[in-house]
Amino acid sequence: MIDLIAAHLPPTLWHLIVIVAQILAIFVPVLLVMAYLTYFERKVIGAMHLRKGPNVVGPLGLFQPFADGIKLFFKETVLPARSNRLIHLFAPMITLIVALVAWAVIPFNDGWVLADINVGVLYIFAVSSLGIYGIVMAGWASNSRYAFLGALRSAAQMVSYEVSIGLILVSVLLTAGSLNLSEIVRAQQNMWFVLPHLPMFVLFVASGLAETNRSPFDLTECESELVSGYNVEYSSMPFALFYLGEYINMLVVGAMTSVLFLGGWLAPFGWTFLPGPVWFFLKVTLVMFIFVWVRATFPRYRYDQLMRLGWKVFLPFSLLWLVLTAGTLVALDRLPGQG
Amino acid sequence: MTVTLDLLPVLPELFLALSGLLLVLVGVFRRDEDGTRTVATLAIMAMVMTMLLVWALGPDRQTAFAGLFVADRFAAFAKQMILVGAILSTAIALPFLEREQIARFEFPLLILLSTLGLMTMVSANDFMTLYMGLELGSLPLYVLAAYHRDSARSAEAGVKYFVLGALASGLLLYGVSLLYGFAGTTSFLGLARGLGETGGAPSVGIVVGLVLVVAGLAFKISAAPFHMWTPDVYEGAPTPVTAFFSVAPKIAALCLLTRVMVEPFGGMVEQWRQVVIAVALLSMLVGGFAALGQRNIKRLMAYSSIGHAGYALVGLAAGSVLGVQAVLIYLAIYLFMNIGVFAVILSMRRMGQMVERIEDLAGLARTQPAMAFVMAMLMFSMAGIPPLAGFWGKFYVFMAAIEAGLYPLAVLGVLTSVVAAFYYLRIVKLMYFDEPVEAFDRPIGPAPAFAMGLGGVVVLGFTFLPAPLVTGAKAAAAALFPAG
Amino acid sequence: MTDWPLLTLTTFLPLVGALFLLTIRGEEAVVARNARHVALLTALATFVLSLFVLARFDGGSPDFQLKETATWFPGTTLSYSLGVDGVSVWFVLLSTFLTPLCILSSFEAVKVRVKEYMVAFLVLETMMVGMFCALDLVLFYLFFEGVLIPMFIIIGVWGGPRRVYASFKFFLYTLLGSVLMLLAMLAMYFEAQTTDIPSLMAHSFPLEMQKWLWLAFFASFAVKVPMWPVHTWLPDAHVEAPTAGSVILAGVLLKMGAYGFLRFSLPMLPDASLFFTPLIQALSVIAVIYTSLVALVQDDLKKLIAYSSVAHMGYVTLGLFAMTPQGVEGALLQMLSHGLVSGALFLGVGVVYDRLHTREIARFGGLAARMPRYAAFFMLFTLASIGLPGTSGFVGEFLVLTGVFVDNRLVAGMAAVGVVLGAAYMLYLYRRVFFGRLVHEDLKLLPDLGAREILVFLPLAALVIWMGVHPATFLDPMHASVGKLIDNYELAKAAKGALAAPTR
Amino acid sequence: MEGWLVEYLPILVFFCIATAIAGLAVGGSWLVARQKPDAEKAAPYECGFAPFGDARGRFDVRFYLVSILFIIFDLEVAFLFPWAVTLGKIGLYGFWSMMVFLAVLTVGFIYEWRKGALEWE
Amino acid sequence: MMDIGLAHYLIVAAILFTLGVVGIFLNRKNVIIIMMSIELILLAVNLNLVAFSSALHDLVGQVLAMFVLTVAAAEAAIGLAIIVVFFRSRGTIAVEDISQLKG
Repeated sequence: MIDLIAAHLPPTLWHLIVIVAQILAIFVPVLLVMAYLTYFERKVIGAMHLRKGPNVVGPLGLFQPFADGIKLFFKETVLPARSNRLIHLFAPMITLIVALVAWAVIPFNDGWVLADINVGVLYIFAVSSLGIYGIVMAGWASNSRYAFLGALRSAAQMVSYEVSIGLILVSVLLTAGSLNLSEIVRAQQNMWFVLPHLPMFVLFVASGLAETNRSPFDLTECESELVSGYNVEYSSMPFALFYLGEYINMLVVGAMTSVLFLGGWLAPFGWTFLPGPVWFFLKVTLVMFIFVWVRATFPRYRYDQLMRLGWKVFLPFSLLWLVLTAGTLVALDRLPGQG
Repeated sequence: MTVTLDLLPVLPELFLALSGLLLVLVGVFRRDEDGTRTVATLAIMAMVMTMLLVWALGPDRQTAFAGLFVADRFAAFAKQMILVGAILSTAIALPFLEREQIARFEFPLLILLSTLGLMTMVSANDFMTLYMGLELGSLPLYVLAAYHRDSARSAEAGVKYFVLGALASGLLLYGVSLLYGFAGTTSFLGLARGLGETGGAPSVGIVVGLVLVVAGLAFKISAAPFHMWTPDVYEGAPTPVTAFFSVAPKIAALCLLTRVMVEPFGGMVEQWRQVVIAVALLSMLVGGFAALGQRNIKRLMAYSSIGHAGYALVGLAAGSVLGVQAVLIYLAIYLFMNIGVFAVILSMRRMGQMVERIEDLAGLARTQPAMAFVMAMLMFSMAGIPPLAGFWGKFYVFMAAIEAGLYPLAVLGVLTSVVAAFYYLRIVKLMYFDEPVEAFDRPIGPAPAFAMGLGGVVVLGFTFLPAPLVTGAKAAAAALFPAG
Repeated sequence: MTDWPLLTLTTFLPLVGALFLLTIRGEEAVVARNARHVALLTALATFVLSLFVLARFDGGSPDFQLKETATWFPGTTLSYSLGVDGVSVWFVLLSTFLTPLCILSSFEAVKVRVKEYMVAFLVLETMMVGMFCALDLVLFYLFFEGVLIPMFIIIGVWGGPRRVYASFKFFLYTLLGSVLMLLAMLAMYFEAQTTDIPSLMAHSFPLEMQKWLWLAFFASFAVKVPMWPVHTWLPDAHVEAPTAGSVILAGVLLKMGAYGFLRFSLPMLPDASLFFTPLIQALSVIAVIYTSLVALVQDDLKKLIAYSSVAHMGYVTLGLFAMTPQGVEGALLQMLSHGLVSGALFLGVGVVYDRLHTREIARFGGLAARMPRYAAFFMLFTLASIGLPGTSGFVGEFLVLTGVFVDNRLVAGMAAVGVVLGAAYMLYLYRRVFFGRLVHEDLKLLPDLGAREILVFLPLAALVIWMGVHPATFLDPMHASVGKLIDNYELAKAAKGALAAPTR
Repeated sequence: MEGWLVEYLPILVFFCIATAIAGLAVGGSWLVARQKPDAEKAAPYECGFAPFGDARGRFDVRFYLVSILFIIFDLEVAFLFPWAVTLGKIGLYGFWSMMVFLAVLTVGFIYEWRKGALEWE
Repeated sequence: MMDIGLAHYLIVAAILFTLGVVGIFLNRKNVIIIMMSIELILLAVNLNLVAFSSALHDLVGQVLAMFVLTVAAAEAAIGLAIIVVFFRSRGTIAVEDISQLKG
């Protein structure tokens, strides 16, 4: 049937249709997972706080995310006076778009990847940096002091941690010898990188928290000081898009952590009874659990502490680790792709 | 993959770079008051050592980094000039900075790093090296221009210099990209070979690229019509910075321009000569006429330096060994004259305040006769009056122009030099003919006094002992012309 | 003494003195006194040295003598080479002779910044002597232009009220002319591949090039001589310069231009010189007549003498370009004579200026009664200026007119008109200053010449008379050199004629 | 279209779809929900104060500092990426070149540290 | 689909370059815009270099592009710093206010 259709359509168009189908196959699960990530977060934190979390809408509160979404959809879109309307509306869209397109290169299984480009790491790195634009634009366009300050803080924080993320990535790349995410996963066939690069794993997750403005680094939206920061002037669907974008970004970080350190779709201990995508999903869930767990446990950092941690601890440490890695690999003659 | 480490030709640059890095650490870990002085002294020592290394490398042409970098006599000559300029301007800067209370150890470091870039630039054998050297030389200069953070004029100078400097690099780079595209290489030798094969009819892309490269470099040497930034930056930047600006980068860029014109584009003399002549003429005119109305001595020196760039370009326009030799001689003499003049300008302080109107020099011959005498000699020399050194610079460039048959250029050149002589004379007139105003603060300090003395000695003594410079410049110039 | 580099010593001795002066320090009055004496001694020593030059000079030979050569600018033919012939030796002497007189005369006149004044004067002397000795094109230019610096300072610092204007005008006019000459020199260098003056004299340049070169040289020398219409800097410079400055200006610097014509234009560019002779003659005649008329209406002593200089230099250029032995020798003698006479006249003006601080002719009158010695000297120099037989002026003017008459009668006739006019303005001047009634009260108290002033005037007067009575002393050593010059000139003319006839 | 660009086609399509979805969400909500702005509602939030002036005034220079530092270090990372994946091919020469580069960078880093550029206070 | 050849890249680069240059000279408002124009020029250069590099099958262009990138960043950093200094001393970064020094 599919072959039949394929045969009757111009090849380019068919190609496009396949792509769209693939995209939807990524898109829908990601959105779903994201929706339930919010639920998961509330439930887990609830459990840690010895309370129930959402439990009214649907069985066990399972429809809560949809209820939130629908509510937001029907709210009035408030456009603050003296704001720059176009940019004000574009900002959340950008946040969401870049969060989404990052998924284009994530391998869910061997060969299950939308665009198997040879510079996947760079792509992710680039796309995630673009997220800052959404935030800065939001803060600037709102023309509100809190939003502006929140956006600035957020931007500074994100760029600070982006540097150490970059250095951590390089350590991994040295060991993997490729920028292609699938290749990186395959390079972990014998040993997940979490073992040799354990400190980097910790740093990466911590930086990921900072990068996604998650607690304990959620200074951009700290409710007490900045009344939720750059998105203070947002309501309705634009706000929802920010929200979506942030959670999808969390998932991206989770996916990246799995791919870079936890062996992606690879099964641990040879437990291949579960298919690759499931392992992948479990690993992302694990990282998400850590995220939530951290949020429930740690107090918020002060901004100067945050910056000091980024520049004075993470950056030199990851740099040192990079040199050590490269030195060891060169000394032991174990570089990938040698000869 | 085997890569031979051919680092010997780069030794002076490596040494300087290493010293720079060490000095950063020295400066940053030394928190006491004397940090600036220590770092400046060490920086000067490092640069002196570099001069020795450049000298020790010997006269042979050697390349490094797979032909990207070349150390030959021409480069060595240019480097020595750059280093002398840097050393002297660092030395005369120190007392100024301390009195203005803007002494920070970054100042000598920035000069050192810029010098490193400029040295790399004159050793470029490829447009990549050229660009890297140019930028490494320029970036510290942008900072230096805005070095006096609390002065609005300095900040403005920084902005202007930065914007136009960056624009210039942009133009140059665009030209380089076109050259690369149409010639298929960025190497000077490769370009020369490629252009040699096409034989006299280069493609439009190459001509456009060449023009853009020339325009970019003309910015750096502050030649008209790309000189707009010069007066403002010279006036706004702190005086020691201006002193440095007026010598090292200018000399380096002119040497570089010479190399670029002669080495890769040696076969296109007819094409670029028109451009160089036009630029030289305009510079001489601007340098001559625009300076007439200036009242600020730093602005005056800016126009003067534009004019001098024009004269040096006259030598380049000849495109011969003699022409290149003339450029080098001109620059060497210009270096000492300018540093001397700036040493005088740096000594223009009255009751702790810097003064920079040219009227402030009035009657200097009465209050500080020695300084006035040196300044007068420097002014006559800049005007090109024999038997002072400045005359010989002009003599050589015009000699080259006449040899190449560029009679109209030479005639217009000497005529503008008469115009320029007027404003140099005006300073002599102020110092000698006018009634003295209040005397400048004393003491001057050993370094500026030394720089003045050196300027005076060179200006007066060159006529008596020209051989070392002339032969050195000739050998350096010959290094650019492999055949002859 | 024979193998000493005499010319180098003569040239640079004043410079050494100047350097020594720079080291003098102390009380201002003491410094001034010491500076005066050191400068005078140096200048006298130089004069003595130059007498040795004259003594060693062989008047019978037309060649350059006492030659000294040393390498200078490697890679070019530029060399440090000095030498004198029958023409230049006299100018060397004129310079070394006038300088001590100038210094002596400024003992009282210059009261401020004496040290600097003396330094400037000694440097000036080095430049002048060096220029007359130079046998290398560029070396010549070096000294020729180098004169500007000390002269600029002398006029500008110690000059009159409009000194700034005058000094700038002097400097820029002269510079403008000479930069073109520099280019011409460079062009000659590349054409002939040498900068050696004797070699260049032997080289024959293509005609078209000669014309351009000649014009470039003309630009410089005409300003320096000065020829009408580029003479306007001269009255200003003379009026504003201090007395000694005027003396040197009139006595030596003006000769530099004429010397240049003689050294470069005529021997090196004979064809072009021939071609442009009418131009020179026209300008000279205008200079002679026009400036004489202008001199008649002057009411400033110095200005009047300045204009008379322009007129006298007109004869010189006329004589030179007549290119006859009498003309050239007459021009040379006229230059020497004018150097002495105009120098003396300026010194004479300086005498009254020092006493009254004015140069307005109307402020004087009847001085003869009050200052007889002064009047006598002044009379002598006035007559010499007019060209009375028995004085130096007569010989020069007479020879020039004879020489020109051979060449071109019309020009000679018009030049003769100038002689009459010259007599008119000089005598008119003398009458206004020295005769008549002594009306101005302050004049009645004027002292006559002091011993020092007489010491200044006496040698000048002696020489003026010597030159007038026995010109052969001066003319004989010139014959050989001038003869060679004219021979070469005629040769070139003939060669060109021979060459031109068949081809063009 | 050249071959290697084909790999990026899905990304382009993905981008278009994501844009469409985001646009639809915002646009749909705008159409469906009741829009009734008033002056008070549209005023920027100021913790109970009436908003005054333009909120985009000057802000702390430290943010500039961070951005400048970021540019420098991010570029360093840009250099490290290609180096890291080809280290096996470029050998010791490549390794030591990068070490020199990192050493220079470290000197700069130490300078910043000592100069207090990394302090937020 | 349309074939995208070297000429297209060059034209785009030329347009960018022109925009940058024109932007510098026509902009009367803000220094930051000038900086952006400069970046635009460098972008054009890089586009040129990479396009040529690919067309010539020669890596030098890309290497140079890397260098340009680095230097552009350093330049931007320094430019920003200078503008901050200027702003602190003058309280404005409007282009027409950069006029204290005139000649």
